[in-house]
Formats: sequence, structure tokens, C-alpha cells
Amino acid sequence: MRYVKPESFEAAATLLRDETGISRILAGGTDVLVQLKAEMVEPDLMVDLKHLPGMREIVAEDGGFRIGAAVSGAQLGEHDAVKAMWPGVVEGVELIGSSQVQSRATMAGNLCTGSPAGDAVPAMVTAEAVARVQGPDGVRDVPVIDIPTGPGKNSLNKGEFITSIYLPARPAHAGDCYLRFIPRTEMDIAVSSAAVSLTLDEEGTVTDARIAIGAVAPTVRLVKDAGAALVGAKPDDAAIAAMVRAVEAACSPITDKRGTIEFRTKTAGVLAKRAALIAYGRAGGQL
Amino acid sequence: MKTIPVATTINGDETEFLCHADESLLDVLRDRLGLTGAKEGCGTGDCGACSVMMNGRLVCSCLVLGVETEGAEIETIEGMAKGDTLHPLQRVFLEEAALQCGICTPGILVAAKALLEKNPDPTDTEVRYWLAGNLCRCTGYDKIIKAVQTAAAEMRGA
Amino acid sequence: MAFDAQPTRKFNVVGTRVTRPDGVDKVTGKAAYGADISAPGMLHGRILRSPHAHARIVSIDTSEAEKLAGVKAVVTGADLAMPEDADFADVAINCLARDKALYDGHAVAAVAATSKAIAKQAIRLIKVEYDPLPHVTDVDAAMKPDAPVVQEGRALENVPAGMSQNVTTYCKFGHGDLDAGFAKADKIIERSFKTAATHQGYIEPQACMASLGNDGRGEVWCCTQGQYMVRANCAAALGVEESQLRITASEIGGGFGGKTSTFIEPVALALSRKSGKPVKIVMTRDEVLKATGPTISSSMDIKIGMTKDGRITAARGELRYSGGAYPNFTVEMGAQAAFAAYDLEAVETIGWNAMTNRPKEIPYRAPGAPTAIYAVESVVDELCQELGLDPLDVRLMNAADKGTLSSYGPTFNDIGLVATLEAAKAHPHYTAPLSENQGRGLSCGFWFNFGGNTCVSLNINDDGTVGVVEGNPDIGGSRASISMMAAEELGVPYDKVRTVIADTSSLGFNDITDGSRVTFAVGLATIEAARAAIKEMCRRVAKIWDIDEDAVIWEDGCAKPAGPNAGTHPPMTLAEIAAIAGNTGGPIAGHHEVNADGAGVSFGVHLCDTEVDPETGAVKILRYTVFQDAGKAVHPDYVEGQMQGGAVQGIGWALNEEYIYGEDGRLQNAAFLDYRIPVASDLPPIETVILEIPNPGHPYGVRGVGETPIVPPLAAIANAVSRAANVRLTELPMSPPRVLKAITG
Amino acid sequence: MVRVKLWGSLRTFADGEEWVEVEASNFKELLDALAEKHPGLAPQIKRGVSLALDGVIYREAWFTKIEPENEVILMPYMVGG
Repeated sequence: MRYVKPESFEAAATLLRDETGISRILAGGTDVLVQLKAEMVEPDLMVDLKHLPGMREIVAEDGGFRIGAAVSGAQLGEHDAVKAMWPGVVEGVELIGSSQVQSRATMAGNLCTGSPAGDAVPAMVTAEAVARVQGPDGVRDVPVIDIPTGPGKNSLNKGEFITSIYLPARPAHAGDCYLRFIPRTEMDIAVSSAAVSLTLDEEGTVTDARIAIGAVAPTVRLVKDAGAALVGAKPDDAAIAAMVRAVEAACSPITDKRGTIEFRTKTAGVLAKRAALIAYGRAGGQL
Repeated sequence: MKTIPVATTINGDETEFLCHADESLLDVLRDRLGLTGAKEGCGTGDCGACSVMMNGRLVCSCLVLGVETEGAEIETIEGMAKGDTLHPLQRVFLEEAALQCGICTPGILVAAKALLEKNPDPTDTEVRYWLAGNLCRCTGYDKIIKAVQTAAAEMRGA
Repeated sequence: MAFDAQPTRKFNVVGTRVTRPDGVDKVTGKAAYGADISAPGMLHGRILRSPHAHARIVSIDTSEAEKLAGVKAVVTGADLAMPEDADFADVAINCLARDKALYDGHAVAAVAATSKAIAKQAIRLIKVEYDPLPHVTDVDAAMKPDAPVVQEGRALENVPAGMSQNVTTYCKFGHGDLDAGFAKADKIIERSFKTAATHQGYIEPQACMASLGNDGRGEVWCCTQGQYMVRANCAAALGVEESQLRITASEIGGGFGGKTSTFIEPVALALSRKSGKPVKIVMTRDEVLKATGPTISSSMDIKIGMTKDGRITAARGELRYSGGAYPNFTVEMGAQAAFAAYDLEAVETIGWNAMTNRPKEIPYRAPGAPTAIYAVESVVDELCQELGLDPLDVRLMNAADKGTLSSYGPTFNDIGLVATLEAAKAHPHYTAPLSENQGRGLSCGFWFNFGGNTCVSLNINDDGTVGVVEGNPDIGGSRASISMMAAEELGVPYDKVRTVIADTSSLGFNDITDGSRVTFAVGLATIEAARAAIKEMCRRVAKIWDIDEDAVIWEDGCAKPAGPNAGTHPPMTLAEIAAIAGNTGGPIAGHHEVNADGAGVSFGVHLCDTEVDPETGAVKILRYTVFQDAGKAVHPDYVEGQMQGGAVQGIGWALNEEYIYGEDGRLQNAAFLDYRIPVASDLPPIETVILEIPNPGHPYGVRGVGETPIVPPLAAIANAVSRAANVRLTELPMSPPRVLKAITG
Repeated sequence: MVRVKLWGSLRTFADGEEWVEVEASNFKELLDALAEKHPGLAPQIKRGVSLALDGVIYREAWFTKIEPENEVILMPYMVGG
């Protein structure tokens, strides 16, 4: 394996495009090094990008924040302004792994690794976050939801990689929340998860709702029907019940060592309900 | 595969070593530098026994490549005591019997020190969640949590 | 061996909370564990493992691996001897398979190379031709007459004819008239239970460094619960004499029974013999979970009858255990322990062991008892619920006590169960208020405790300090407690004593560190060795004072004249006697060799509060209290530590830990990510209450404490969950999907 | 003579008897006498048995004295963790 620290994003893209063997990008390393240890992959080329400009920075931009692809969970969690604006996104990122893993794991890595159970992804989806992608032919912006395409797969082309993720400005009276279910209290992969982002009007009526669920389908899923079920009212029992039905209908999980189809489906609904009520409170709503 | 020269600082000492590109920091510490205080319990970041500090952050050294530490500051359990004076956490762990077999102890001490530097007055729940990535199979964690709190109180008073 | 009278002595050192002697090394990273040493010219060993649950090994072609630059040796099962003794043969075959791979992860071949990377590459160059065979991993399936046969011809003589050849062990215990007993019951409950195999989960993977020359002389450094056991297994597997192997036990990073067997040391020795170099093998976590020994998996039926006021009238249990791909006897211990806490007129327990295509079972803390007692204590609790009775009162009413004919045969003498139950009843935990979705459970636990073969050598040094040499790896502070007992007996301060663990060439045979035996048996031998040294010191002083030996007594660390007839002599301290030992006859030492008996059975009671999330099935442990009789707690901190650690292992067993096999018979969760041992944030403080009811079989009244604490949590939590969520789970682990399914139906 | 109690699954090899009487003054003599009187017990005795004497379990000690008034119970040989 060759280990390379390219001098620029462009050089990195070219290097990755021209590599004939297996290449991996090293951000936090919390997935790729595990794969190396398990002999699941033996890359010929490991490209470390953490030193490149902006990769470890969080900068305010157009009312939102641009978060470098190598910003760790711990670093993000220490940023009060991002946390205040998108608490659900930050709590999702902060749930990845242990304190040790938090020092390294990144939201971009969590996205690119393509796990349907990635804790950072659902709330990024409901926040309508956008990934900035560098490729051999230049830069493009891609909505986060379009990056993962299936377990372990993403839509990036050869030579492409994420340099930052943009969290847009949040309207007034808005709030988000991410919850996951794990068997223990820490150190597990999500068995099911849900993120909810709500915008309210002055009276507390929901005007916009986005709900995403994780670990219940090949990719994180944005459930439009579930969001629609909350719009136009306060999240009372009837609205919540309709939303939960929509969430459950959108689940197409598998039974495996971590959970059953029934369990994943049921808990995804429960988590969406609980996350919606928390997000509603964060948005200033009162039931 | 050729080895790569790396210059780093470990426990305050400038250290140079050669390693392969795919070698973990844990392997470098243990096999190349003789610093065997960090333990390999899993090699996949699930147990925390290999915890070290890298540039002021707590990491699993099994999830860091040796080559990534070029120019970095690394602190390991071997650097925790100053000469023959134990760090308060080390001393309290002994006094309060917060270890049985001791294999997880170096990682837990490094992690607990990192916590107290960030949060000198944590709640029990905060200590428990911070240390959730450090598995201990002997103690049931009870005496570990108590010892961290005793040391924290002492360090706040000092 | 005569037992001491019930001790009433006042202790000076025993019972205090001194600092352990190995502590500084362990908090500074200096302590050397199995993987922490290297040798000049050392090679790295690596093992190739079967990807099949069950397969005939048609051929193994190692030629390509041997050709790889840096590879110095390749070995297969053919490089190990085939011991005549079945137990030794099983160990050898488990270290390297012969004609069949018996489970996913079974070792098939091994290499030694100049680097880890080359060893890894070489493993892939070994070509193994497998002929996959039908497999079975479930115990009930394995007992069916048409099940795939794991090994042929292994059934014991007492197994009835016509059963599957997988059934190797049958046992039956009990007394009384069951039919009459059940006829007297007002309520009978019969339930079936299943429990998953769990792993000891020690954080330190097995590791060793081994060297064996063509002269037959060998050295092994390894993490083990018994260096003498490693020596015997290696000698048998390599066909060398025990005297030629010196085994040194490293510091050990947890064992819990899991390091009472041998997996890699014979392989490393074989590689070393072939390569002429020292070979180091360190297992990965994946290998530890796949190929070292988990506990049994079980399927059990329990039937208990009770009168409406709570008296148990009859009890019957049938236990079906699987200890993996080899015969074993764990079910005998489970069957004997199942009803041990009860005074029963009629009781019967039947046990079966069936082989499955799983790794060889290795004892795990009170082997066999936790699952059996889980099932029994669940049914007792359900009877209490059905009859509206207080579960603690019912246990007290039926508790085994002195004079009880135990369910496994003998009549109990002094046991501490009633006192332990009464302590639980009096504790504020038992009456603390609970909220919605919360429930309190309790369970009794039991373990036999053992003594066993023990050697201790105790040396009086010329500066008045004391060295104790013992042969049992210190797994949780035993060097401290051994030093304390030596100091107590000799009347010297604790810090004047240093205890070390001998290698196999430096001290006579010792049984493994198991059965909660070390503080009891090594302590006993240490006290006797100290008494021997005292006797010799008194003899020397008698010479100096020119009086009769019997006229010198030992008191407060000094030799003193015994009464007025002995004359007036100023007391001589141990240091004074030691300083002139050369003048009075030479160095002074004491030693003691014994196969210790009289360990004394142990009971514990656990109280547990849980909260169940009715929407997700998640179980949270809110409060946990352990009550246990320690006889005499030599070092209370480490007694508490055993109680807390055992309880938390039991909590893991109850809630999340399990071996998960796929349809293909392969283990699906061979990592700490999905083999879920409890983490710090899962748990509340574990409160402890130590009772001290002296064991008449030990000079200081010590009882082993290590194993009993893992027994009660399984049922304590199941009973608490039942009361919190109004559901009765009969399968472990009670993972959230199972709990939710039970709640929602 | 001492009376020794056999556990349930051993009784098949002792004509179904729960209690067996043999001439013995210690553990070793007891085992030898049992194996001689009931050869079907020999394989289990060879594999290992423990002896409970008035409630105290002895795993191996051959020369443990047995008096006629003792309660003598045979148990399987046991291991721990």
C-alpha cells in the first residue's frame, strides 16, 4: 500500500483517477482501518487529505455553515453555533462511536461509507445538507441524500471525493432532532433511526416537515408522506399517528444479527414520533 | 513494501521511526518502539485498550496509521506519571482498587485524563458515557467510576 | 487434613484494604502481559482457520506458503502428537484439526514468518481442500436421532441407546417422590427455556511466545489461568517430557475460566521446533470469539409445584446443554446446582450434553450453574406472582440450611443462604419505591467452590522480609491477599512480604486458577507454610535460649518464651532471627503442599430494579445490589470487585450477549461490536453487601467468592423484567427485539 | 461397612440401588470396593468422582478417612471457571 498526502485537491483527484488498483481516502480512518484489520480490503493507495485547506475548518457561509470533510465529531460538537442551529445534525454526528472514535470520525466519511445505519446521515438529509465534491474535472455540489446508493456504495465517480458539507441557513421557528435505537447505550450500530426537521409558524403550526429514517432500507430514506402528515397542524396524537404509519410503510428492512424486520419497523416509527416531539420543542412549539 | 520514515513527538520526546504504510500507530508503539502499555484488545476500535492522545485528542491507536503521526504529539500511558510521581488518577486507581486484571487500565487512565482535562467536574453519567468506549470485563466499572470522581475532586482542589 | 475450629481471632492485616503489589506496574503500563514481550530472532506465527462449520479435510497443500520468502515453518495437525488420553487428544485436535474441521474457526494450519505481514500473506497461500458436511449448531436439533454427527463414538457408557451419537453425557440427581410432591401442590408451573452461548470476554486475547529446540527443551511465556495445565497440554501435544518444558505465566488480562485451556501454545512450540526460532502468536479478537471457548448453550424444562402459602412440594428439571464439538461435563454441574438453594422433599434433575458444530466449550465462571439456576429461579418467581406471594419470603421459607438434604446428594453443614436472604430483606433496596414500567427482581445463586492441588514456598529473607512463591496466576489481586495472609500469620507488616508467581520449573504442581480456589487454597497453603517457618524459627530461638522447643511461642511477629518455666528472655523478632539464620542452622523457609478440600459452598442473593421501555423493549438496569457470604473477606475491595464484576457479566448474559450462528453454521458476530458486553454507560453503581460466616474448612474462615456472583443476575433481571413489563421471557438474551415481541405479542 | 449414596444416573450400574454398602475405611478403599462390587461403575470412577463426607466435598483425596457413621455421597468430579 502507498500512503500519499497530495499537495492540492486537484492533485488528489488526478491521483485517484489514475490509480489502477484499489484506492481509499483517509479521513477519520474509523471505517477504513477496521476494514484493513478485517482483511476486507487491501488498498494499493491510501490518500490522506486531512492537511488540505479547509478540510478541518468550520466556516460560516450564507447564513449556514460549511464543514470541512475532515472535521471530527468532537470538533463539531465543540462548535456552539452549529450546535445551536442544527442540534439534530450535531447529535447524529456525536453518536458515531466512542469518545475515541469521535476524535477522528467525520460526517463526510459517515456519508461516503454508505452504511444505511450511519448516524450522521438522516439528520443531514432532513437538513438538506449539500456535499461539495472535488473531481478530476472540477467541483460540483451534490445533495447529501444523493450520495449513498446502497450498502457500502456511493454515487461518487472515480477520482471524486467530498471536501466539505454545507448546512444551509435555518429558518426561524425551526428545530431538528436525531434519535437511534441501539441494544446498549453506546458502542453499537443503529438498529433503526430517525431524524426530524420541523419549521413552524408563529402559532406553532408545522409548515414544513422532513423526516428521514435509517437502518430500515438499503439507504437512508427521506419519507415525504411522513413529513406531509405533520404539516398544517400541531403534532397532536392524530398527526403523529399518521406520521408513524407513513414511516412504518416506508420501511423495508432486513432481519439480521442486529434486529428483525418487525423490530426495526416498529422502532423506526417510535423514534420518529419521539424525535418529532423533541424537534417541535426545539423549534419553540408547545403542545 | 518499503518503510517510511516518520518524525513525531511521544511523551515529549522527539521520536523517529520507520514503518509500513499500513501499520497502525498501535503496532508502531508496541512492535517498533517498545511502548507496550497500550494494549490490543480488538484492533477495531471497539474496546479502547489502545487509547492514546494524539494532538490533544483521545484516539484508539489501532485506528490511526503510523504514517499519520508525522509531526504529531503523542501521549501514552508511559508518559502519564512524572518520574516517580504517579498522576492522581493512577494513584487513586491503586488506592481504591479500580483495577483487577489491569489490561484495560492504561486505556482507561488515558481516557479518564482526557475527560478531566476537558471537564474537571463531570457527573457520574458523563464519566460513564465518556468511558463507554473502554471495555472492562473484570470490575463492572463501579470502582472505576468512583476512582475517576475521587481523582477529579482531588485535582479540582489541587 | 484437620480443619481449624471456627476462627474467632482478631485480624491485623486480613480484612484491611492494602495496595496491591502489582499495582504500580499496572497503572503505568509496565506490567508485561501475554503479547508484551519479544525475543531476539523471533518469528510471528499465524493460524489458518476453517471457513466451514463442518467439513472433511481432504488435503492441505502448504508448498506455496513454504516457498514464500520469510516463511520459516508451516505446520498442520500432522505435526502434533496424538495423545492417548482423550482429554489431551481433544486439546491437541482443537489446536490443529486432523481429518475434520469441527466448527467455523477451527485451526487447520499455521505458519511462522519473519514479519506479521508475511505470515498473513503465507496463510493465504495454503490450499486446503474441504469436503463440506452437514452441520448442526442448535442443541435440540443436535439431539435428534437423524442429526448430523459431529464426532462418532464419543458417548459415555450411561447414555441410553438409540439417541443421536452427538449425545455424550447423561446424568441424573435428586431424591424423594416426585409424584407425591406434585400431588400436594396447589399450583404447578412448567416452562421451557433457552439460553445462548456466551463468551468470557476477557479483554486480553490469548498470546504466547514459545521456543522449542531439537533437544526437546522448551520455554513458553503465555497468558493462562494455569501454567502447569499448559505444560501438560503442550507436553502431550508435542510428545515431549514435562520436565523439559518451562512455562511462565505472564500477567493475565482476564480469564473467567476462558484461559483454563490451551489453544496456541502447542502450535507455537511446533512452529518453533520446525524453524529453530522463538515464535510469538497473538490471537485477534475475531479468533478469540470464533475459536476459544465460549460457555454452553442450553435448552431446559423446569417444573415446580408450590402450595398456596409458598412451600415448594416438588421440583423437576431437564437440562440439555451443548458444549460445542467435544464431549464435556458442564451439564453435571448445572444439574447439581439447579435446585441447590432449596430445601426440597422431592427433586429430580436430568442433564444431557450434545455435541454441536461450535467451538469447544471452556468453563466460564461457575460453569453450568447460571443457566440452570436462571430457569429454576424464573419458575419460582412466576409461582410467587401467580400465588400472590412475596418472592423473598418464599425463598426464605424454602431456603436450604444446615441439615438440608441438598438436591445433589449431601446434607449441608454450615451455609450462609438464610443469613444472605435476611440481609437482602432488611436492605433498603428491597422496599424502595418503583415507578411505572419499573420492576424489581431477585434471585439466589450458588456455586460449589473448590480447593485443589497447591504448593507454596515461603522464604524468610536475611533482612527480615518474606518472599512467598506460589503457582497460580493472579487474575484479580490474589498476590495481595496471599501476602496479607502470610503477613497475618507471621505477625509482620504487609509491606514486608512479596508474593511472586512461579514458573513451572520453580515450584511443584498447582491446579489452575479456577473454582474460586486461589484465596482459599493458596491462602491455606501459605498459612501452613508460614506456620512451618514459624516452627523452624521457634526451634532456632529455643537453641539460642537453650530451652525446649515447646517452650517457645510465636506472638506478634516475635518468638517469646512460653510461660515462666521457659525463663526470662527478651522476645526475638523475625528480623533478628533471620539476620543470624546462618549461625543457627542455615536459611529459614517453610513450604506446604496439599490437595486442599473443605472449600465450602457459596450462596449469593441479587436484587435488581429494571425499567422496560414498552415501545422499544429496551431494558435499563436502575439499581443493583449483591449480597454474598465471603466467609472472611481477606481484601474487601477485591471481594467487592468479584461481586460487582460477576454481576455485570451476568447482566450482559441476561440482556445482550449471544453467539449468533447463520444458516451456514458460521458465527456472525465475532467482534466486540456485535458481541455486546456491557459498557460503563449501561450500568448503575453495583452495590455490595459482604456477609462473613466463617468457613470451618479454612484457618481464617475464607470462602471462595469469584464465581457465585455471575449466577443470580440472569433470573434477577428476568424476574425484574417480568414485573416491569408484565411479560415472562424464557429465552436469553432478553435483547430488545425479544422483549418488544413479548410485550406486543 | 459404609453406606454410600450414588447419584441417579449411576444407579443403573448398581442394580438400581440408591445406597450401596461396601467395606471401606477411606476414599480409595471405597472406590475400589465399589468398582469391584459393581463393575459398571468403573468407567465413571476412572473418569473421576468427588466424595462428599458429612457435607464437605473432597475431589480426590484417597486417604480421607471414612467412619461408618459418616454421610458418604458420591458426586461427579467437578471443574470451575
